[in-house]
Amino acid sequence: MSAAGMEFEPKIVAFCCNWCSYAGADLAGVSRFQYPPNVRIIRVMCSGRVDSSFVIEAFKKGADGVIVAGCHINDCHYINGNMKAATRAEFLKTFLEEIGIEPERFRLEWIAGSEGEKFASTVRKMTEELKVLGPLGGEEPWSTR
Amino acid sequence: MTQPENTTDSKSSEKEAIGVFVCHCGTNIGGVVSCEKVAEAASKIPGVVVSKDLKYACSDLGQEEIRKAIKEKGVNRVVVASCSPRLHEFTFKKCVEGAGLNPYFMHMVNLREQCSWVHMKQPEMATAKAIDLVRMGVERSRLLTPLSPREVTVEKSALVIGGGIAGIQAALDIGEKGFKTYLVEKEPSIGGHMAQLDKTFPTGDCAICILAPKMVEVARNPNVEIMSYSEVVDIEGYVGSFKVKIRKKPRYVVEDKCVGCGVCAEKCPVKVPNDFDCGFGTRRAIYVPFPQAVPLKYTIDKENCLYFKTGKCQLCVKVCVNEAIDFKQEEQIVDLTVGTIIVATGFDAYVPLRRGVYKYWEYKNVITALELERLINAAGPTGGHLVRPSDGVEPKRIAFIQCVGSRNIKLQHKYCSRVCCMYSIKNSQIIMEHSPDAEIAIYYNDIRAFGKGFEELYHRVREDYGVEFIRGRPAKLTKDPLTENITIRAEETLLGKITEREYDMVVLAVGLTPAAGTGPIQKMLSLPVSDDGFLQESHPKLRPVETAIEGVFICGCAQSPKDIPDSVAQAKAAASGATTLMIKGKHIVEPLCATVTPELCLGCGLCTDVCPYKAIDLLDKDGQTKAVVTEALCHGCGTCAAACPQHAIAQLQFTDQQIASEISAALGMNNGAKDSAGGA
Amino acid sequence: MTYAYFFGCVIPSRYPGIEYAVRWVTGKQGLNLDVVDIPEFSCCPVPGIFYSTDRDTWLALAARNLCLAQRGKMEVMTVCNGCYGSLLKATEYLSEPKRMGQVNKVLSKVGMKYTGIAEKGEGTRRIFRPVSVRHFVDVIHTDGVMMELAKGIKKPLSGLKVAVHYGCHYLRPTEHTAIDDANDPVKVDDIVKVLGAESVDYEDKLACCGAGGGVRSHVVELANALCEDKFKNISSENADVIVTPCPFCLLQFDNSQKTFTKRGIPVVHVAQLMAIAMGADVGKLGLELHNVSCNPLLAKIGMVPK
Amino acid sequence: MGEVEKVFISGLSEKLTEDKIITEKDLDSEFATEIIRYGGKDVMTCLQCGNCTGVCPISLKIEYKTRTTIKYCQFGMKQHTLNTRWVCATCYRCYEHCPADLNPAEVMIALRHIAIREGIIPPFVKAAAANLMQFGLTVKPDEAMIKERVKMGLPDLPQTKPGWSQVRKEVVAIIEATKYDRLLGITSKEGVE
Repeated sequence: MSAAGMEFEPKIVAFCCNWCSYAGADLAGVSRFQYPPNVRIIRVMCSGRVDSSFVIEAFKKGADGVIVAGCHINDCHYINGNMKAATRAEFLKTFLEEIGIEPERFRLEWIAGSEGEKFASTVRKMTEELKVLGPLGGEEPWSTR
Repeated sequence: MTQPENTTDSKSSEKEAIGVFVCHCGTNIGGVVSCEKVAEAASKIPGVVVSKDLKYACSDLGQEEIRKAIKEKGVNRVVVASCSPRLHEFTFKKCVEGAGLNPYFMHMVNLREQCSWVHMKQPEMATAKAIDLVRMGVERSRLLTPLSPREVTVEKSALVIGGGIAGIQAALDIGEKGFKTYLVEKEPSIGGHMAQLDKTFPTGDCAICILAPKMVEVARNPNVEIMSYSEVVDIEGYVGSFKVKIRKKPRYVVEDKCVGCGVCAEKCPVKVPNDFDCGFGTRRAIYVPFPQAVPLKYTIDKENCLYFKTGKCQLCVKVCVNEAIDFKQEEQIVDLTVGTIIVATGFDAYVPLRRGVYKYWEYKNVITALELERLINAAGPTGGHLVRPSDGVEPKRIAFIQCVGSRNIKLQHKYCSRVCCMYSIKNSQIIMEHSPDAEIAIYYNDIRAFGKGFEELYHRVREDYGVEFIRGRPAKLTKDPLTENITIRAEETLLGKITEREYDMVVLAVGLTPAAGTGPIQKMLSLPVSDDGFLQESHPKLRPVETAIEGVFICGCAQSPKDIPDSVAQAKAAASGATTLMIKGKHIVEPLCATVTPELCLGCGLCTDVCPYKAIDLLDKDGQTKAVVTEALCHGCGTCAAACPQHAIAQLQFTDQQIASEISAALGMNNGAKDSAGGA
Repeated sequence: MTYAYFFGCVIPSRYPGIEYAVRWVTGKQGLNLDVVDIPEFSCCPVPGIFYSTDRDTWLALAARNLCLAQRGKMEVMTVCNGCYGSLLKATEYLSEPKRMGQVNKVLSKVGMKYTGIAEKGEGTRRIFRPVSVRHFVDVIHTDGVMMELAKGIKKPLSGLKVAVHYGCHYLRPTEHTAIDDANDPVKVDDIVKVLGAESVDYEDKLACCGAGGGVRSHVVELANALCEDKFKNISSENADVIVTPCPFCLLQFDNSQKTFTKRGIPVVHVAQLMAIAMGADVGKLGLELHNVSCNPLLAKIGMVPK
Repeated sequence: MGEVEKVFISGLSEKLTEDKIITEKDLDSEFATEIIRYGGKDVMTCLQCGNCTGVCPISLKIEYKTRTTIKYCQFGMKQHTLNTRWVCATCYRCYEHCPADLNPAEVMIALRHIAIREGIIPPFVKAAAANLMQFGLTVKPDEAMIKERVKMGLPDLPQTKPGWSQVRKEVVAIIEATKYDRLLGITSKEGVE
């Protein structure tokens, strides 16, 4: 999608938990906090729902960055789903590194329903970083599973 | 409870006919995103039979359009691209249901909050994104399955844990409404901390005088069963039917026989410090903690009873005309089933550090506010005549130190305990009333007199009693070896000088900390805890007594430090929450539940480990171990589905395939539904 | 583990007796620890001056010292609270990759690079452990050594009343110097007790001697005033000797006592006291170099001063 | 104490008596930011409970108050504040006792950084730095002590050994690299032979 001449527009997939982060994204809208339109939000009930394979799938399908967003620690609507998300993220980071994806392309963020600005700024930051990093290059060497 | 039809292969038999409805929401969406373009783009997606843009989808006109499409064009999947599902999902579900389509065949795409409103400056890119979002919705809609919400019956009985003022009030309210209520208290008598207090702020009426009638009332209520000297040892189950185990500790006094005459206590030769009086007064080995105790049944404390220690004595047995004493009594486990639970486990007063600056453990004349309450209480060990511990002399110069164990990040007690300012002010008033020649100084950081009548009291003690308010946190306490007077060194910040002042007695205004007793209950129910360590409510403003666990409510200081009026108010709120459930008798649960495909399940048990609600068990089905989900327990977080290495667990409305289809669509692959079945 | 002596600036050129004591105590005739010299050590540098005025310079200089220890895979053993606080804090700063980068840029000028000491992690990975900085007292207080010490006592200091002064950088800030309880430290007291002496508790035991942070160098009256407070509290418990693990505190007590009292209380470094009890040649402990005469101390423990 | 008072307080009190009203022009709105840049990150968080003053050994002796100094910083009274720059003994008691877990000592240290950059450099800092560049240590080796060392049979002071000039070169190189010498206006010249 980064055709010659025109600026590279990264594609970001964001998994947002229904109770905090999705609400946060909504609040960003309600308060008109502007952020680049490079993000596609997928709603899940809990950040703990996000299977590592979803993230890998997203990269496979050509995402340049993936965000997993959940409630702050201790605020999880499902007691501790976000802790599990955190554990998976740890593993995922190392795994992505192993297969040659810069860990910066994957982010785990705690965004509360009250943190519209945080959601916006997170997307802003990540978009800029990805523009610097450039598109996730190459035929996916890891896809042979 | 209805099972969803064929969850495993999520494509349902008949061919899908998708209807897409793009809402302008006036100019909210239309002003940025070109809804026409979006609708047009959507119409090109295979399977889409209707694609319209509507001025207001949620209006009757808009809804009519949708119904028409279903009835006339045979649309069997509806994608509404408008505002956040958190706002109108319910509206549109009802709408399609009205047209005879299963409501779960409707999917909402969020074009307003998450597109038009946040990309106001980039209409083109916003439109492009909107098209992507709609495509995601369409692809997902292919994989939707018809579902129906689940209904559970609610047992018409409640358990109230904790017999303080909050618990008493909650039990009373539920009992009054005619539901069986079990009020469990670990101490021999209900009453909690309020029974220990002298007077209450700001009105100055005596705590026990207003509490005792309530205690009697709750005891008299036929629907309320008080289980004192008992502890909850286990809770299982879910909203509507919680299975509870309660341990009744042995009193060694038969409750039905004891009439509370107290002759046994008079004769009992053992005197021990009375913990109800914070160790100042004494009580016997057979005792009631305080005269107004409810139930008025005596209790033998095994540690100190001569008979248990030496096998001799038995004086109480001799004097008890009703033969109520029974040394053979043993603890018993009571099993209950209740529909709702109210947790009112209260607080513990903060205990100052052993080697702390304020020398609580080293200097006799440094006491905590709770100890003061007993020392100025007419029913207390000194009959309400304030004396200082070191020499029993009446202290004339008294200092209060505020914020001990509150608002202290070093102690991980960041929060304000909300009562210390007022009880110190109240206590200084009481002391001044007793001995007008006393001099009282209150070392404070901020005075928080926010409640009804609080500021007035604050004003009164300053004006009428000349209580001195010193803004500054004491840095050092020293003791005069002879007089045992305490000298406080502090910077008086409003004076800008460091002063050293001598006092006869120093009172530490200790904060409120989560009760030790809350811990086990919190674990049994797996209730969330907020970072101050108190139990967490579902929503700080709009669901203040509900918890993440349905059917479980919290009130009083278990939720956060608060004064008596607030505790009572919250108790009433919790009670009404619980009774609402019980009156309905039924409870609707969204079908988000996880479902296992036994063919794929290996019985590895990973799901059972990750499930926060212990909703999954491994059961043997004809020789093979398979995971089985207890629907009623499942809250639908989907953690198990994410953990399952076999993708054998699907979360309704959020199956691997559905999410995978969104991923591919988001990244511009329309064939999402086909190639990514099995979710990677 | 091999330790590297870090004596700093004050000890070698002002109180060589302490250096002798430390070498003797840790050496063959004493506890026989594995300690070596690194003659290239420079100043730590002084926190009161360099940390206070330019963190970058402070950190770079400290890192240089740490590099020397890193080269030999050694633990730094400081005998001075100042050096201890300074170097330990430096290791904490250097655990931030960004800082480490900046510092290494400077260090490249002298052909050095701070990484921490490389250790073999699981698999092929190498993990880098920050150079560990230990205080002499901390090293001695470890179980094994304490037992050795107890065995090695030749002249128990029974009847000696010791006032222990810990000094600030030994105690605070807590998150850096977590070797002892900042509000209730015990290690020096324990050592003193093992030596057979009595450690008297006195008011404001944990208060500052008044020298630190450049106060002594800059406002000597103020430093003396603070020391006088300390002195009053100590003498009111009529202690025979002040024992400190820090040469700078020692210097402070030693020099400022004369400004407010005729009968000063002798002050020695904990190492010197250990050396006495373990039977070192008292004549070589440089006690006669102290401004406040140590003869009362020696007399008290029945050692006729030379 | 009189001496000290003059040295440290006069600046402050005189200024205050000149104009009792503090106006914008007395304030430096950037001051707090500057302090934070130099490591006093907690300066704005302080709630002024005064605990730090009470435990501060210096505050008990002279007209210096930890809390007020912090307040001045928050307020932006740069000139007043810099007058109290060198009295903090960095004993960290304020930090130890702060209920809000703030670190006033680091603020004081930040103030010193600023003072130095304002050209307010106490002589002993210059001296120490010069010593360091000249001898590689802040304390100048002293002949009498060297004799004593010989008596005790201690090894020679490293700085008297031939290898030391290398050490000194390295120290000088580092100080020059961080421009500390220029900051203090000292040169390594007198050091290197």
